[in-house]
Amino acid sequence: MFLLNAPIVATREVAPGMAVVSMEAPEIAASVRAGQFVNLGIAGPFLRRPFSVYRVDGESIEVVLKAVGVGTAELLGMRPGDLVSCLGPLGRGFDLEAGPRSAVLVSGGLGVAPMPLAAREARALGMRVTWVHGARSARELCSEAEGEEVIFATDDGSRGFAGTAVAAAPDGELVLACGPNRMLAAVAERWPEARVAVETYMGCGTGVCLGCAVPLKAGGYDRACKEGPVYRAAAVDWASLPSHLPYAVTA
Amino acid sequence: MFLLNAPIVATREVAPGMAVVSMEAPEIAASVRAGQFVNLGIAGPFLRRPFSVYRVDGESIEVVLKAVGVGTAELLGMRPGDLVSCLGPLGRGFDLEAGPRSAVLVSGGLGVAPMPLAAREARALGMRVTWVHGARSARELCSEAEGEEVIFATDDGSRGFAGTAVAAAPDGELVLACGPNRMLAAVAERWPEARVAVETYMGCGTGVCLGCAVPLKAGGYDRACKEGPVYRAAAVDWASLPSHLPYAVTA
Amino acid sequence: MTVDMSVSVGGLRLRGPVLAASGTFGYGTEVPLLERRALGGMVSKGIFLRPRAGTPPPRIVETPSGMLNAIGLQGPGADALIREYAPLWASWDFPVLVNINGESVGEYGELTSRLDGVPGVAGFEINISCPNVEQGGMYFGNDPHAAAAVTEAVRKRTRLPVWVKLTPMVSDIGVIARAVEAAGADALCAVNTFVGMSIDLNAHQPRLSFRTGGLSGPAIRPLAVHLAHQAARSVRIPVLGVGGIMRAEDALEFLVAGCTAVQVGTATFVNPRAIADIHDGIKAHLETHGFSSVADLPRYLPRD
Amino acid sequence: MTVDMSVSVGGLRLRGPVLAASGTFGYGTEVPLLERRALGGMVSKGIFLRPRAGTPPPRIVETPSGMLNAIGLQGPGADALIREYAPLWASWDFPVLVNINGESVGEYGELTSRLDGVPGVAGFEINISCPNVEQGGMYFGNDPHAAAAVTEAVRKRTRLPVWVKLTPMVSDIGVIARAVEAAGADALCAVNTFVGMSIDLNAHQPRLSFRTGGLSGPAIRPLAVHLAHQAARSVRIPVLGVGGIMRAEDALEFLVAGCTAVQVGTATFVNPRAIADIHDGIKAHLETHGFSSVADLPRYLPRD
Ligand SMILES: Cc1cc2nc3c(=O)[nH]c(=O)nc-3n(C[C@H](O)[C@H](O)[C@H](O)COP(=O)(O)OP(=O)(O)OC[C@H]3O[C@@H](n4cnc5c(N)ncnc54)[C@H](O)[C@@H]3O)c2cc1C
Ligand SMILES: Cc1cc2nc3c(=O)[nH]c(=O)nc-3n(C[C@H](O)[C@H](O)[C@H](O)COP(=O)(O)OP(=O)(O)OC[C@H]3O[C@@H](n4cnc5c(N)ncnc54)[C@H](O)[C@@H]3O)c2cc1C
Ligand SMILES: Cc1cc2nc3c(=O)[nH]c(=O)nc-3n(C[C@H](O)[C@H](O)[C@H](O)COP(=O)(O)O)c2cc1C
Ligand SMILES: Cc1cc2nc3c(=O)[nH]c(=O)nc-3n(C[C@H](O)[C@H](O)[C@H](O)COP(=O)(O)O)c2cc1C
Ligand code: FES
Ligand code: FES
Repeated sequence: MFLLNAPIVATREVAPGMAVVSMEAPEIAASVRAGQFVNLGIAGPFLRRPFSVYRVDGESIEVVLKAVGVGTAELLGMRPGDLVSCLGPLGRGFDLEAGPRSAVLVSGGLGVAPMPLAAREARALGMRVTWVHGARSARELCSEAEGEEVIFATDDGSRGFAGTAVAAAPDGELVLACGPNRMLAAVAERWPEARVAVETYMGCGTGVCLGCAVPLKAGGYDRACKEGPVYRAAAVDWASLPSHLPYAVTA
Repeated sequence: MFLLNAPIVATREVAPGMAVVSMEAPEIAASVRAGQFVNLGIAGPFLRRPFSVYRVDGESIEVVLKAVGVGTAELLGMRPGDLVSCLGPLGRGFDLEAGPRSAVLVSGGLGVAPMPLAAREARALGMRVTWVHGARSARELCSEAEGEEVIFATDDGSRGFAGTAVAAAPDGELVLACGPNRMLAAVAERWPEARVAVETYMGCGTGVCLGCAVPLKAGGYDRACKEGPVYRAAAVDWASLPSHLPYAVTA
Repeated sequence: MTVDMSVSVGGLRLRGPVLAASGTFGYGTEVPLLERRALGGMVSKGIFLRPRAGTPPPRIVETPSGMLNAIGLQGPGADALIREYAPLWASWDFPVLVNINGESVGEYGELTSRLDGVPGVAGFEINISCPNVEQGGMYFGNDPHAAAAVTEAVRKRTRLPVWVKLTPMVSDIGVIARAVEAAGADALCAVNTFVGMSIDLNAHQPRLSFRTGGLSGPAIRPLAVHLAHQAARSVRIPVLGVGGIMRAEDALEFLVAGCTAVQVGTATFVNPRAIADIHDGIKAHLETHGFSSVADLPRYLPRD
Repeated sequence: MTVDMSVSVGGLRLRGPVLAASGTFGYGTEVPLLERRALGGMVSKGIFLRPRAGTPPPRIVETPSGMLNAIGLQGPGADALIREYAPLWASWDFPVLVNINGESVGEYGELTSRLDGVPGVAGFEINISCPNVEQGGMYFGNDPHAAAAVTEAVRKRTRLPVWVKLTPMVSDIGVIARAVEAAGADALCAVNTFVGMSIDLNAHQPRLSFRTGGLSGPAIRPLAVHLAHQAARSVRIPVLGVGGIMRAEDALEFLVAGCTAVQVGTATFVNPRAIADIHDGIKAHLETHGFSSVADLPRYLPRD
């Protein structure tokens, strides 16, 4: 785990309102694995804000985001050279290992975030990658999905499959998913063994506050920032995740 | 009184670490009088920060400042086009009227702030202006002092008179002064009728909170933001102004 | 759809749910930027029977997301208030309540008698965060008996609405709330400022000349929402929420937590248009969510 | 000049005046970035005799300059703590105190007996902000008798240092402070979090599943400084200041206000190096001002 003052390098748009921000964080770039995240300290909000690492480019790491509140808005407004305090890599990622011959990546909305790194690691382990990416409409699809096979799904049918990414996805030996919790619950129904990246509110990001509780089927709570954010889909007690909050809706 | 989102126009240095920030605030530029101030809303600090209006240039107003804390630092870091919430003009200024033939302006450090406007108004009323400007050393003198006669004073004698601005000043029919409270107390000793611009902590700047109390010789307290910030030097109970605080040390 | 913004609270019908809080709005003669149409009502700066000079400077200190104040209830006293301000209030199109203060139960009563019936005085807000000089300087508001005694003394002397402004630093605000309800209060205001201190590291002493001050601003909002909610759960009379309201969302938190109206204080210092902005924001929220009045808003208010 | 950063507090000699606060540092096995040399000591996450699952999510909400938490004292219970963590602590070069909790006086006592003498446990910090299940769920910390009873129960069962962590929402913290001092506490910690609430405007209910949570962070600092100061004025035993310390200046405010040491909590979430930064900043301040030790710092502490 490293704590760096990372200079912003560049920002690019990948869908209307959705942008990739890259920052120079050599130690993190060198060590991060797919599904891990960084906790960013931004001037406005009090607490840090967690973001999956999207890509690594030399000494830089990238995160992808939309403005949903004060922290994301400030991050998107930063200019090259501005510094962001970057803590990471954090959490347990997808932990890919050699074995499966094919991987299906299922992402909804901002759930694209951990997928480019996952695709890279899966390929490096010799897997064939199918990436299924869903959004409400064609406009909101991230322009950077990639894989041996890419399947788009839109709720309104304006591009690709008309329906959810989960419905559009083929089966695979290994399924990785990220998106709103209700989507992940659907993933758990279909592929109990899928590995899913869960979103929670976080206090510390480092395992000390117990704020990021993920309810487990086996009872009790795990820390999303430490034992997670990636879980076996069947291990999570999806029904006990808050439903009345705009929680994990960033996807 | 106006509340404007004023775009920063430019920033220029007038002494090491001391800069003039100009912002577009047409209604305020058109109506402000010497000694009045604006209360600026800046992103970082919770409360607004009061600043004397330094000059007026067309539709812009200028303020002069040093970084002494979070608000001043942020203001100095702002770039052209950035917006600052500008409330003003506030308070009662020097209220110059025709009559005296000569005016002596005495300023210590950042006490230069209200003087350029005061010099302009005094001249417009036909007065001859002598400006005495003091600082710790030549380096810290504001480069923009002006008048029919300009006298510099430095504590270390590195430029002009060796000693305080008060000691260096000639007598005049009208004396206007601004600077640290201890300097103003000395002004009050020498020229009880001088008009002095006092600094206090402020809550609202508009007269509703009673936070900016100025102790009066006559007893009780005045509001620096409403009845002040300019007072007849002899009217203020200088001994009751806090002495143990870094209060009115910005000058 | 037009939204009905009016509310009935503690004996008054107000055209809107947003009031100006005591001590942050003077006597209503300043703050020219505020759009008055948005003002549901106003509570005057706290007043004592006799004039008070207040505390020496410094009186305020900024803190993270808030400020401490120790004004010391500077004010002109009842006679000057009646002479100079009440006649203005009498012509305004929103009610002005007077925030009343005393050092003894008797003083509260006397002040009420003096002000009752004066045109322009629409009601009383009792500030029980005053030290009870007769009982060793403990706040009236910390003791249910003392709080009730003050309320009763005021209640007996007026038929105008009597609101009681609660002190936050108590172990169970419900006990105080019930005590002053029983003593005849028409509404409660929750809450006043929290006692705090800030230290000057060069002087090695408090920054405020009075040593301690009252903390206001968004820093206290979560605490104030909780206390207002607790108060609202404990009584049948309406509660006005106060504490750290900067935006319409903040005011809505208090309303959903069981308050009937809100008061806005420190926000006005930061944004002299705050009350109008908050009023308009509440209206927009009600419209967006399809509620036809403030009273329509769903309340989260399990009863004790 | 070398500055002596060590302090003596409540039966322990610490190499520095900055400790990690309970619940914000786990069991000391995380936070790898912290430079341990700076750590005066650590208080473990609050523990009950038996394992506790804690509250369902959401457990935290950000607020202006602070956060609410409702973790529900999730923890593995005494046996697991003794098995898994105490052996590690025994080898560390700073003392670890256990933050102990209970639903009855008896439970506090039993937990103390269980932990007393376990290598690695250097002392006890009693969390009296627990609901007293036997007495209708009121906090032990709100009632001087209940607070004293818990302190006595712990004191009787151990010779290790016993610190009592005070609840902030009381009308007179001095009364509680004196009660637990008389009951045998070696030091006081002031203060725990303040109860707050945050409302979700779409769901029209509290954001936290537990409805209320404890407010921490710089928002509460002026309140905590005041309460720590009040506590320090009321007793002879040392007081540790806690609440909203982010930087060395904040810690120094507590020290000047009469505290002997400080605890840092939420700051660690924002800056995992906070404790080291604060320790170093205090040292630099002492050097700059020519003080040779922490004890040398002038105190503003008029006695009650
Ligand atoms: C492990 C992890 C990885 C994440 N990766 C990404 C990523 O790669 N890209 C991305 O855009 N976002 C990601 N998020 C979510 C991101 O952290 C939140 O969107 C961000 O914290 C919002 O901050 P804000 O200040 O803009 O919003 P706030 O002002 O705090 O809140 C604005 C709105 O967003 C909601 N919100 C706040 N925090 C969260 C959250 N954690 N999850 C869902 N909703 C929230 C609030 O309820 C509110 O409605 C991730 C979260 C976690 C836990
Ligand atoms: C009527 C009026 C006119 C003013 N005009 C000017 C001006 O033209 N140029 C200028 O540079 N400053 C002026 N000031 C002072 C200016 O308002 C403060 O320097 C500013 O508020 C500091 O804000 P900050 O956030 O940078 O400092 P903070 O972070 O708030 O404080 C940093 C340090 O400055 C001290 N400080 C804070 N506020 C004041 C204050 N009001 N006076 C003295 N010390 C303070 C604090 O005690 C602290 O030590 C004026 C003040 C008043 C009341
Ligand atoms: C400068 C100032 C003066 C105040 N004076 C009074 C007063 O005279 N009487 C009173 O009951 N409350 C007084 N208050 C408390 C406010 O009315 C309000 O309860 C408190 O500030 C919390 O609300 P806010 O966070 O919106 O400011 C004062 C507050 C401030 C900031
Ligand atoms: C997430 C979290 C968990 C906490 N858990 C405990 C606890 O178990 N026992 C306890 O006495 N205090 C607990 N506290 C309170 C802190 O120890 C501290 O008193 C409080 O947070 C104020 O300090 P701060 O503002 O520096 O965080 C907790 C605080 C937080 C934020
Ligand atoms: S965010 Fe603090 S333990 Fe996970
Ligand atoms: S600053 Fe509020 S009255 Fe002057």
